[in-house]
Amino acid sequence: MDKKVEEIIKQTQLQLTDLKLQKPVFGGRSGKHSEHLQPLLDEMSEVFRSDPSAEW
Amino acid sequence: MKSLDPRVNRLPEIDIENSVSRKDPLDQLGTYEVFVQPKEGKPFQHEGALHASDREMAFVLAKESFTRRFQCISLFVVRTTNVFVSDTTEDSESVYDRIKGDVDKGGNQQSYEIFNLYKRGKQHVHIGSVSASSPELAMAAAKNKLPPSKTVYNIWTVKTSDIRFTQPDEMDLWNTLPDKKFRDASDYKGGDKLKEFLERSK
Amino acid sequence: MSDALKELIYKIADDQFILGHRNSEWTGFGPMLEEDIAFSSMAQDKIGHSFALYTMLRELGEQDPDTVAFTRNANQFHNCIFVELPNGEYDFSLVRHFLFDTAEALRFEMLLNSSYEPLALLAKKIRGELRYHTIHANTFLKKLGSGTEESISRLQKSLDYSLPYAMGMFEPSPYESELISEGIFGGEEKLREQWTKKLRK
Amino acid sequence: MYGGGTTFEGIKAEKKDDPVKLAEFEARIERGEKIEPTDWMPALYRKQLIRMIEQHAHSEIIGALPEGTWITRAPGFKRKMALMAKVQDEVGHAQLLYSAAETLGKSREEMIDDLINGKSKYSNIFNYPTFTWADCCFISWLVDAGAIVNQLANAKGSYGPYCRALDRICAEESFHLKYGHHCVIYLAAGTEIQRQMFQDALNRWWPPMMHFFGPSDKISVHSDTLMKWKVKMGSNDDMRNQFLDMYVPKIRELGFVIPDPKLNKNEETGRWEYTEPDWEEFKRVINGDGPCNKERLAVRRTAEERGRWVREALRSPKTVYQMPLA
Repeated sequence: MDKKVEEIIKQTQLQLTDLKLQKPVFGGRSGKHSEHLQPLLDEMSEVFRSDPSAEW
Repeated sequence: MKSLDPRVNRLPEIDIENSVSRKDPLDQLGTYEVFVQPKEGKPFQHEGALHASDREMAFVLAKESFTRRFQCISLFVVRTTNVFVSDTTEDSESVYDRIKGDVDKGGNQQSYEIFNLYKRGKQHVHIGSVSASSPELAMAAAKNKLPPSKTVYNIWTVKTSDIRFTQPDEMDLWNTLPDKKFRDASDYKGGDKLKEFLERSK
Repeated sequence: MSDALKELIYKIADDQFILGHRNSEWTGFGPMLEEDIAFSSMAQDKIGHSFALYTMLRELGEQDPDTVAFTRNANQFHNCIFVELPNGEYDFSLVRHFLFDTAEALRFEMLLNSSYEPLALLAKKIRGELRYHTIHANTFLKKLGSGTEESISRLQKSLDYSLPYAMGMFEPSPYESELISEGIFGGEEKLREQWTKKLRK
Repeated sequence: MYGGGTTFEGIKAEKKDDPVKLAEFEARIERGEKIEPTDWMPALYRKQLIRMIEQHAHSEIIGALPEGTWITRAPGFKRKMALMAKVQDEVGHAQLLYSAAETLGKSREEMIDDLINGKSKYSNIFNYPTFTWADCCFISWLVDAGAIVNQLANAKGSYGPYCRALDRICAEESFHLKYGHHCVIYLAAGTEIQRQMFQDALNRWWPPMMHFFGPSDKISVHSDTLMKWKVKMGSNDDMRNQFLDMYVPKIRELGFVIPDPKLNKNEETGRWEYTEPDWEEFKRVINGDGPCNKERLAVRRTAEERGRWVREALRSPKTVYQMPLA
């Protein structure tokens, strides 16, 4: 893991804004999620749930 | 577009009718040849070609295009334009018979890798390196220093410096390859389930 | 101690599982064939890592991996929000791959000497795979980050959009001190510092 | 992974080839040696091979879509990882086959443009929708099985790069077939819902499966030249019969009913008898008018368009396009 993110970004024309100014998006670790997760889980488990007694 | 594929339903609007106009110049990327060493002590063998922007990306993409399964301990790539190709012979004629083994008195000797084709339709195999002052003379050097034991139908030679080899600290890239059983038929034995079903439905 | 350990394993497993699932959506839809293949392999690696972690959880008394992964509801998942976001265009998926995998490789490097042996063994086993994920991410970031006007502006937009979510990867857990004192995991704070150091060098 | 149904429309002899070179070329094939890219070859040989390999590559990249429909819904870790690896292999096999065709002088991009613009064909069977998980399992098992019948035959063909690609593809596909069969065994041995789900899939997919090997020998354009040059390795009916020999017993063993009452092996002739497939539908689907043709090409065009900024950023004047060597 020698390549540092900064090292990589420095080799590009991308700017890295100051991380201290960023307001981290927390909540996921304690089960508070965005509106995207439940639809993802519903889609992923659709076949699994179509017949709960089944072995696929 | 209403599709049975949820991924397609999430695509940005895609028009059905419009066709693609031929782009000029083609945004086609350069071509690289890929060589793989399956096991310690076994020679590198040509596995195929891929398109990439440069040697580094060709190496990264080659790992998954050509070593997703079976065995690999090392891989290297070279740009197709940097591979020098001999005539191709057939039947019982070896291409080395067409090469004069004259002595290379040229200056600036460089290292070349040599690859032989022992059967049309099969893969070129790496047989060693020679030093020479030109690709043609590298093949002549191979004739003297690496005489083949069987008929050779085609020779490739590549300047060693044109090759992107696997680095020593990158060897662990293939550590888990043998564990990827889910990409192998052996992981899908349905025999017991079938037997149980057949007994049940008798 | 096992609650702290379970919470740690759950969040790493859920991160890998959800991001592996998201990235698998690109298979067959990639920008070019060779990258389609490489991106799919990394998605398979992530699903494989999550399976190994869910198997660890079963040894700690949780249900089997299929049940845990396929029947929980959103509020029972511990992944950071970053990984559940839709794929968007390839620039966002690449930037997420770069930011997430840089952190993940660091996380597993810290776990190499975890006092919980199964975690240390897993970290050792998948080190080569995580190395490939970072080499791949770095190669594409460098190339596209200095490619054309369009590729630079797309990556910049995605980088700015992603940073708050990326910081969300390091949300401190209620068991931070216990994990650190038990030598199980060096803690989110230390991980974030290393990651930021890498970003900020 | 998918071949078959290749249509060699109206093969007419090209302008006269040099008789001496032609004799050497044919003698080489007669001896069982492969043709390599640097060899002289008749114009018709090059043209038909590009068409055949190109159609096979397109069938792979489009074939990734009906199975890809279920990649986000595969039930359980074993199925999810297997399907991810299998659909990835289809993209991988397209990459190998485009490279093989490129050695004959057509660039990958021209081939993909011809696919998207409907100029170049691909296997009929991927123009049908995968309504359920069992449809996906049908493809993984039986469509793969059909493709392997074709590919094992083609691997003995005369063109080196195509044989090298097919050797690799057949080795990688042994996992596909076993995975597909494994899935269908679990459906057969499973609950009533699972059994019915596969029987419905079998009813939907049997007609396109019979089309898969191409028009029957009675009506298809038959070319001795392509057989002599080992471009075409067996008649469509030969391939179909091989498939039926190997897989009808396996389907019936699982207790499923194949939706063709006439399907039966004639023990004297050793050939299978069956209701004559509707070849009008086959032509319609091959030429763009199947249930999913428009969606497949639209999705492929979208993938190309959304990826253009990536390819253009990667393209550099230094690394110009070059035909692969082998």
